[in-house]
Parts: sequence; structure tokens; C-alpha cells
Amino acid sequence: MGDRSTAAPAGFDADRVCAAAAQMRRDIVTMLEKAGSGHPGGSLSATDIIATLYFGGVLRHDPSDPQMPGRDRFILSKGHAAPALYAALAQDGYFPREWLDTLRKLGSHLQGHPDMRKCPGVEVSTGSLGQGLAVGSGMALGMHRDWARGDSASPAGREPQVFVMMGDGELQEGEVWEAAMFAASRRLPNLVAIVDNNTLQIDGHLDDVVSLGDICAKFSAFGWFTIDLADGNDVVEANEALTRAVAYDAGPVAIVAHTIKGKGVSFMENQVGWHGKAPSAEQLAQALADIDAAAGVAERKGC
Amino acid sequence: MGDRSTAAPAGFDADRVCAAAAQMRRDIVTMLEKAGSGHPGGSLSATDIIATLYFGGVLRHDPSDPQMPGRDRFILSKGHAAPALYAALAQDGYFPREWLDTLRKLGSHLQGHPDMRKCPGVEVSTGSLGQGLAVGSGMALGMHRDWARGDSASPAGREPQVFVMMGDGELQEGEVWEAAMFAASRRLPNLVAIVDNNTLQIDGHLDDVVSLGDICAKFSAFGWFTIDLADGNDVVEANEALTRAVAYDAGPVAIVAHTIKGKGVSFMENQVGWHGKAPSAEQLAQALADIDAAAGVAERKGC
Amino acid sequence: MADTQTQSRPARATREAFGETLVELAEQGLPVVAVDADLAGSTTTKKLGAYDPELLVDVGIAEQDMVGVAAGLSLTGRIAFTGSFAVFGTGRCYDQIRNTVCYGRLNVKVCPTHAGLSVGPDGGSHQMLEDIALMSALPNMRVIVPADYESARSALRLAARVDGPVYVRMGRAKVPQVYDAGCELSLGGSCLLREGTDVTLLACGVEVDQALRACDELAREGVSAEVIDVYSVKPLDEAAILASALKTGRVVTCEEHMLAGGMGSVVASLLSERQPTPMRMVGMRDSFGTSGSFEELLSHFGMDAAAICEAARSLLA
Amino acid sequence: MADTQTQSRPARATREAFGETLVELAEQGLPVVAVDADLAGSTTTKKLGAYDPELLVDVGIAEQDMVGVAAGLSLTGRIAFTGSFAVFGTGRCYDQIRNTVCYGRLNVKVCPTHAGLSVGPDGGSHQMLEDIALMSALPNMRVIVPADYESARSALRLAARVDGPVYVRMGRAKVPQVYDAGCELSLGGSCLLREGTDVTLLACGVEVDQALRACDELAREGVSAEVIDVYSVKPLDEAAILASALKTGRVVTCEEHMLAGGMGSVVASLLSERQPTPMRMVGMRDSFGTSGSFEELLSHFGMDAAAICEAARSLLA
Ligand SMILES: Cc1ncc(C[n+]2csc(CCOP(=O)(O)OP(=O)(O)O)c2C)c(N)n1
Ligand SMILES: Cc1ncc(C[n+]2csc(CCOP(=O)(O)OP(=O)(O)O)c2C)c(N)n1
Ligand SMILES: [Mg+2]
Ligand SMILES: [Mg+2]
Repeated sequence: MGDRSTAAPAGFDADRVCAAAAQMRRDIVTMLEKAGSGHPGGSLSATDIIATLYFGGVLRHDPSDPQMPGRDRFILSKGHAAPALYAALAQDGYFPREWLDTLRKLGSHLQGHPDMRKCPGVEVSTGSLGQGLAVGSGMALGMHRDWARGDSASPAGREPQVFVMMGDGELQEGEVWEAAMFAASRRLPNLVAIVDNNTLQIDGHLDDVVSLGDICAKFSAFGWFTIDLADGNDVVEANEALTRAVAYDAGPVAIVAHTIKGKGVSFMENQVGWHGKAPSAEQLAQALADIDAAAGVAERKGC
Repeated sequence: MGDRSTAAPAGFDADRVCAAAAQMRRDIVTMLEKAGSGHPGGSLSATDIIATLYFGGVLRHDPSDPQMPGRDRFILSKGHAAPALYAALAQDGYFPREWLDTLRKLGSHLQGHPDMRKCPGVEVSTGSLGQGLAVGSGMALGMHRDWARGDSASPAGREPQVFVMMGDGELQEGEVWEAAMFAASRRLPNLVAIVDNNTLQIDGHLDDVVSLGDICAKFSAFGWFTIDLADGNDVVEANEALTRAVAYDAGPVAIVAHTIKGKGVSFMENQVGWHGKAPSAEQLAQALADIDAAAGVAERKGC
Repeated sequence: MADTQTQSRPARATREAFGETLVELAEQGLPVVAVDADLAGSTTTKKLGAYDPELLVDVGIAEQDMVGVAAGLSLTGRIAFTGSFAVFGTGRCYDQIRNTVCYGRLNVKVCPTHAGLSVGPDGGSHQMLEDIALMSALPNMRVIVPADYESARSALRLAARVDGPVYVRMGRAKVPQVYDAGCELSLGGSCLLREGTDVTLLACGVEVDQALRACDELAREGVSAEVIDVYSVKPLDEAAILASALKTGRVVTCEEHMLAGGMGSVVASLLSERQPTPMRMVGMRDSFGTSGSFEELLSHFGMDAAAICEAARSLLA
Repeated sequence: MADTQTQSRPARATREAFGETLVELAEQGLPVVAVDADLAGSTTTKKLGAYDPELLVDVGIAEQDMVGVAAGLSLTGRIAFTGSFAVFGTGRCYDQIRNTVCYGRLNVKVCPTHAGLSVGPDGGSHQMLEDIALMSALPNMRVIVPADYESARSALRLAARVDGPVYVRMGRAKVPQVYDAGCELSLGGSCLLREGTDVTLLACGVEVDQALRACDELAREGVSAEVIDVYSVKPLDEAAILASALKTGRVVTCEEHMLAGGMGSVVASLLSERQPTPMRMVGMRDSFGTSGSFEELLSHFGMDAAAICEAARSLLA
């Protein structure tokens, strides 16, 4: 990991992102245990990329002004990973941490799936899989026109970006490919799709349900520039991939991130059964111990 | 064209298929003029392949027994090309030719889009684009299981096939790619998709609306064996492609057939305006003259 | 207000209002954009594209993507209008309209054309007779069913003006003009077209014309029919309907739509809960359409003026 | 027939009936096949796959393809049951159900689970409250809404037995058992659960239990309520409803569904046309659901026994 700090662009602090990711993991398992239902597996696989977006300086946004003009947008198309998003938003100051305790409860801002009308920082409501990339394409198109026309300022001086995170199983939805064709045909320079390629869906391994085969090849054939992110749970690699994707402006970019479902919680990793089940109190204790241990190791290793 | 008769497999009679295609074209333009509305362009581009299926010995079926067990199935997923299907079915003896005069009229067997409950020989009702490949996959799966189990006889001794014809614009529908993933994952050996790649949709050239790019590459990336049919209006080439597709049994096959929209009617060829408009009486006369002239030329050239 | 001399002006289709009104709104500086799915010529959104190519986004034959792209555009401050035919522009993208547009209360106007029997010869697969049911069941959605070209223009202006999801149902059939240019529809409004005392005819869309004809015919028989255009199917003008039902004591609903979930069923629910009143419902009774001309089909399926008269007579019997 | 001693047996979810009944039908030699969309465990179709892997086809997260594949399988002589959650298994594939399954009158049974508020904490995006409206508006579709585990088993057996499209609505919430094993539902049937004279409670699905509780509560207040399970929402048991409405003169409809296009609106239409009767409708009033437990939500949105009692009282006032 010696070359990480050199590979990472200025402004990216791997330690800070790792620590933020660890805190997100703690929050995820804790809120799920409190809620008694929800989706840990796909929240934990996505955590490091979301942490990189929010705490690695990739996403240009302002928690004190969620509707800031010219901001980047993040769409969690795989809305069932809401706990990961809520954990990031809380840690970033979009809303009080206490809200996390209300996840999935009557009257909560934190609905089972992200509700843009109830939770600041949620750019669009999701939960029905397969819809985020189309919405992101429309957003990217509108934002690109505003930018090209000079109607839009960006806090970073670069063109505002739209990041859409999808599950790998989610790619089985045809609407994703409709959106892929559309975005490629319009050569949207500010659209980044991130596939959380944890190889599992609800009913099992993707290859045992309906195989996605080579996901990069599919996006390539649909006219996208693709980046294979070998370890989507490594924040340095994630940052590199996201930075490259932002820089690429000849069209939309798909990052296919190889991740581990349930990452960071020993008994959840690669377990299809932990897709949509809350941990018990004992399991939570074990999960928190796992997360703390990994965070400690990471600290010792300088990450 | 000298090598055509050698290239064609035994049983295939190019002259007969050409003549049948010419008659289909006459029937198509005639019935559309009578109806006063309908879709000539995509009917004419598909005519030669449909003629090859029905009159070239590719499709194993029995007009006197439309529900014959073990028959091949043809699904016209691009249902707006119904006139081409009706012309083939009438010529093949599925129903009296007089029905053609009733196209799109109140009480007709020949609805604006194929209705399986009203017209014998229509395997499944279509009209809403993008649905035929999924239906064909389900059919192919069921038929393959019956065949593998020995529950199904085939009149030809070979495994019964499902042919699904789609428009190129139709491929913009996401459901097509859902079905493509599914069929590939099940390695359906008896499923053949035929893309009528006439390069036009309603609002213009595909490349000006939403480009499909390299269609073969897309099907390849989705796990299909593909055949590029350079001239989908040439019945000999069409027969070769279809014969190869039937023979291939390691998975589903996509034939991408390069065709000319409006083929055979001078003023309709490659004209986007003739997607969904009926010819006037004078235009019909011109169209029939074009078709007859081409048929005469073909006869002289030995096709 | 409405001009009841319906025969004086040329018949026009409601869809003809679409592209024209979008251009007018764009000219007024409203940030409108149309998203269509390979039917920009048929829906007439092409006119907006001719005015400014940037304002028409054609996503190809991909209705789900159409709604998603419109949703995304609305989230950049635009007023996004979707197109396509009613059968595909609602049914093929219902979940997208539900979970992205309505759940998020986005500023998307679902405005397909070619609703109902107006696609005639295309047949039952294309004749959308459930769209009002689909759209009315959706929270946050407003449903407007204009009767003619001028009221369609007003409906589209209204849709642009109010924030959030609106459904405007337009057709392909040329229908006689009922309204004057510059008429103003409102959310939750209705329009009293003929006053009467014996029976109330509540109509929307192309059935307004049929109801007016029925009113004339009934008048010849000595029956005084009140005709109300309930163009705002959701929210419904409950006060006007209750008042008229109280006055006449008999209600006939007239819609070019499936009875299940249609305007008539909403009226029946309202009356049953608030003021039970004998009713007859004119509309499609649980059947697909079929190929034929629009006029043939209206009478074939019992939705023409004659059918309305018969319904009214049976209430008066 | 129904056992009205509802408290004696453990509560079970209607979805639990799905896989089990499919296995039973397969064992009887019926050519059933289930097509699911990455929810085979949740819907319980996995049980059919465990019985014979060939009989469960999992198409992944692709509801449109699910319906298409089921349609194709039905065209090879199989009785095809689709799965998924109600919100996705109807709304995401409405056009496929419409134009392929219903228009072609195919032997496909649309049987998603997790309908209504029963998905509780998942929230409004997942709480399908429009499926009855969507499916009832479709020609050739029959709509069955079973109240409990045993009647869901019967509904599935019925669906397998009748040719053509059938919708069976199942939920995730455990509800007390109302019916005995071996009860027999019929198309167009209903079940009189309690006889009464003052008010008729028409209920379907999970609301049958709530209506029975309301009946008990009303009885304590001296009100005699008749409770009818109108599990066959389409076709509707018109004769039974008209007779009961005539007897009691007051009708309360109870459904865990949007009022627009729901069972109540069909009843309102029937009564308005044939026999106007004062009604109250218990159900969802034009709002999305929200996260919470099933029981909390039933009371939060006014669909519990208390709400039914209140509706009945207001009719009696
Ligand atoms: C349209 C739709 N169909 C089905 C579901 C139910 N569902 C929720 S999560 C999930 C599996 C998602 O798998 P994947 O996309 O791989 O997500 P991850 O592994 O990252 O959790 C399914 C089928 C849904 N939310 N939306
Ligand atoms: C789901 C759906 N959306 C829209 C339409 C309207 N429509 C009919 S034909 C057509 C264009 C088809 O283009 P293509 O598939 O290329 O067919 P072809 O060129 O062979 O006629 C469209 C958009 C439809 N029938 N179905
Ligand atoms: Mg996954
Ligand atoms: Mg084409």
C-alpha cells in the first residue's frame, strides 16, 4: 500500500476515507439492528465507494445547502442500500445522527428506501431497481446543457457530474440498457455509472440466476467507456477510478467495481442470506467487533 | 447469382420463394390501400425473410393444422408488419385470400396488429414492441424441455425452433435485452432472433434518434451467437443464414439482417415517411408496376 | 367559457394542441422540454423540436427511459412533458411514473396522445382504455381529460403552471370544438355546458361532444339534460357534481374508457358516500377494442350519443 | 365453509400458500410452472423449484421478461404462474400483462406476493395499493383477493383450474385464519361470514379479519353487521352484494387498497347503477404508504377495525 499516497490525487486523504467508511459500517449494522429489517449485504459492499465519493473529495456538494446549484449528484439506484447512503449523509452533516435510530419506523425521515421528499441529500427517490440510470441520464443531459451554456457554476470549476450506483443484479432490468443506449447516443460527458459488482442477488449468485457475463464488455458494446475497478472495497483504487471517470469527457463512463457483499462483517461476507436481513443484538456485537478490528488493522497499516 | 442454386440446401427453391415474395408484396400494398392505413415500410423490408421462412422450407408447420404439435413457431414481434405476415399466411393457405380485403376493418380477422385469437397461424398477439423475444424465450424453453424429454415429435426430425422477428428500432426496448440475457443464460438451442435492420424507425434514421451501433456486437456481448446477413432482401442469403441458425445448437442465435425499408416499391424504399402510411390508388398502381417489373427481372435472371 | 354552437368550427384532434402549446410556453420563457419515444411526429412534440432542437429529446422506442429522462430533466429545473401513445406512455412505464415521478412528486407532465378508441384501425392492442384508471390510482397525480383542441391547450398550460405530476389525456380523433380559444381550465374544476333539470350528463374527453349531441336529442324528446364537462377527473369537482345530482336526481357518466377505474367509478364512489343517486355509466364494459373507424367503434361499443340517450331514458323510465 | 372462530389457529401469511399449493398441483399432475424475478424465496415459489428444479424459472430482476417467459411457457401447454412483489409484478410489467397475456387470453396466472401495506418497513415505494385497480381494468383478467392462508390455497387451485389470465393477490403479513382447510372459492363467488341486519361490511384480503373484528365490536354496541368476503373482485358476486345491500340498506367496503379503482369503487358502480345505497369506503385515500409495521400502518391510514366501525357508525347515525 506504499504507493497509495502518490497514486491518490491531491485532496484525497485515504486515512480519512477509511475511517469514514468504518464509521459508516458501524452505523449501517447498528441502524439495521435497531430497525429489525433491511439490507446489510449490498449496503456494506457499496460502503467504500460511497465513502470515497462523500469523504474523498470526489463529490462536489454542500451538506448545508443540499440544493446548491452546480453541485454533483449522487443517485443510489440500488435504493435498498439506503443505510449506506444515510450513514454517509449523517456523517457528512446532512441531518442529525439521531435520525439513524429511526430507520424504517413510522414517521421517520429515513424510509426503507430513500425518499427525496423526506431526507435531505437524497437527490431522487429510489427503491424500484433499474430506474436510476435513466433519471441520471436526464439529469446529466440537463446539467450538461446548462454548463455548456454557462448557466451553471460549479464549486470546483469542473463540469458538474452525475454518479449513479447500481447493483449487478439490477443490470438485469431492461431499463438500464435503454438508458445505456440513450446516454451513449448523447455522449453525455458528465455521467458516471458505478456497478457494485458483488456477484450476488437475492436468489443466489448471478451466474446461477441470470448471468451478466462480462459487464464491461456489455457497456462497451453499448457505447460506454469502461473502467474495471479490481477492488471496489479499496478506497484508493476507488478514488483513482472515480477520478479517471470524472476526467473522461468523450461520453459516459461505467465503472465496474468488484466488491464483496457484506464486506467488513465476517459472517456476512459473500453470504447471499445477508442480502435482506437485520442482525440480532449478538450478531451486531460481532459485526461491530469485526469492523473495529479491521479499522484498527487499517490504522496500523497506515490506511 | 449463378451459384445460388448450389449454395441453397436441398429443398430450397429460390424461384418459388422469389415468386412468393413478389406475391406477398402485391398483397401487402393492395391490402394497405384498401385499408387506408397501416405500415408498408417495415412490411416490405421483412418480406423476403418471411417468404424464406414460409416458402423456403425453413419453417416446419402445417397450414391445415395451425396448432400441430412439434411445429416451429414464428413470432412477428414487430407486429406493425402484420400485412407481411397476413400475406404469407394467406398464400400458405391458413385462411381464404378474401380476408386480406378486410384488413383493419370492423369485424375483421385481420386486426391492425396480429391477434392470435382472431387469425389462424398467428402464434401470439403482438403490436406492443419489444415483447416477442421474451415470449419466444419462454416458448423455446418449454419446447426444448419437451423435446429433450421425448414428449414432442417434430415433423422434420429436428428440434422444433422458435423464430422471432424484431425491428431494429424495436431493439431500443429494454425488455429485448432482458430476454437476451435470459435466453443466453439458458443456452436455448432452438431460439433464433431475426433483426430486420432497415436502419429506420418512425422518427428517422436510428443513428439520428438513438443509435444501435453494432447490433451483432451487442448480441455477442449478451452471449448470443450472431450471423450478419448482408442482404436480408436476398432469399438465398436469408435461407443460408436461417439454415445455419437452425443448425447451431449451443445457444440462441441472432441474425442481423441488413434490409431496405419499403423494399420493392421505388418510392417507398428508404423513405422514413412510408413507415406508417397507406398508398393512394395511384401510388398502388405504381407500386404494383414496380413489384411486377422486379419479379419479371428476377424471372429472367433465373431467380 | 364554452361555446355550445359546436358545429361552427372545424373538428380538430386534442393531440394537435400538444406541440403548438409547448412552443407557446417556450416562447413565454417557461423552461419546458418534451421527451418522446419515437413518436414525436404523431404526438406533435416535433413542433417543439422544430422551434428549438434542444427542447425535444427523443429517446427512441423506450418508454421507461422516456419517463426516467423526463424525471432527470425535471430535477434540473425544467418542466418535462412526456409523449408517446397513451397505451405505451402509461402502461409500459407505469412503475417509473409511480415510483420515480409520483413518489418523488417531480415536475413531470405525462401527456401521451392517441388515447382511447381514437387509434381506430390499429386495433385493440393500441386502444388504451385504462389510462385514467392507472393514472387516477396514483397519489400526487392529477388527471385532466380535455374535450377538444382549445381545452387541451388550456389543460397543457395548466399542467405547466402547477407544480408536480399531471396527466393530460389526448386523442387522435378529430372532434368538434366545444370551447373558445382562451378558455381556462382549472384543477378540480368542471364546466357546465348545458343547464337542465331532468338528468345530469357528466362527460369527459371525446364524450363531451357525444353528450352534447345526446342532450340535443333528449331535448327533442322533451327531456331537459344538464351537461357538465368533468375534465378534471382528479381532483374532481365534487361540489358541482353533487349540486347537479341533487338538482336532477339522475346521473349518466360518459367516458371513452373502461368503466372499472374510470371517471364514472369515481363519481359513483362520490355519490354513494355522500348522496346516493341513480346512475348509468356509459363507457367500455370490460372488453378490448378492435379495428375499425373511431366513429364505428364509438357506436359498436355503446359510447355514442345514442347510447347516452338510452342510458338517460332508462333512468327516466 | 368459513370458521368464524378466528382466534383458534396461528396467523399465517397468504404468500405462504403459494409455493406449497404449486407443489400440490404439480404432484396432482397439473403442468404448472412458476416464473419468478429474483424473489423466489420471498414469494415461496422456491418450494416448487425444490420439488422439481425444472418447474421454477428465475429470470432475475426483470419483471417484463418474467411475464413474457410465462406467456411463452403457457403457449407450450403449461399453466404459468408469475411471482415477484405486487408492486413490480403488476406495475413494472403492466403492458406485458395487458398486450401479451390478457389480449391473447393466455393461461398465465399473475400471482405476486407482498401486496399492500404488508411490506411495512420497506416503505411507500414498495407498498402496492393500486394492483387491484390495474388488474381489474384489464379485459379477460379475473381478480381474486384471498383473506387468509387457506383461502389463498383455494384461490391458487381455482386459478390453475380455470383457463386464461387470473390475478391472485397475496400479502406478507400474517393474518388470523378465517377459512378451514379445503374451503372452495369460486369465480364470481363470495362468502357470507356473519349474518346481520343493520349494515353490510364487504371486505377482501387482509381486511376480512378487520371486518370481523369490527363486526364483534359493533355487536357489543348493539349493531348487527353482516360480513361478506368478496374475494372475487372480478367477476364480482353482484347478486350477493345487491341482496345484502337491500337487506341492510347500508354498505361499508373495506380494502387494503387505494379507493380509486379498488373493490369499493366497483361496488359503488354496481349499487349506483342498480340499487343506490348509502356507502362508506374504507381504504387508502390517495396517498402513498410509508415505513412502519403493518399493524401501525393499518391504523395510521384508517384501515383497521376501528376505522370500519367508525364508517359503519356514520352510516347508522
Ligand atoms: C424492480 C425491482 N424488482 C425487484 C426488487 C426487489 N429487490 C430488492 S434488492 C434485489 C436484489 C438486488 O441485487 P443487486 O442489484 O445485485 O444488489 P446488491 O447485491 O448490491 O444488494 C431485488 C430483486 C426491487 N427492489 N425492484
Ligand atoms: C412499445 C411500443 N412503443 C411504440 C410503438 C409505436 N411504433 C410502432 S412501429 C414503431 C417503429 C418501429 O421501428 P422498427 O422497430 O425499426 O420497425 P420497422 O423499421 O421494421 O418498421 C413504433 C415506435 C409500439 N408499437 N410499441
Ligand atoms: Mg449484487
Ligand atoms: Mg427499422
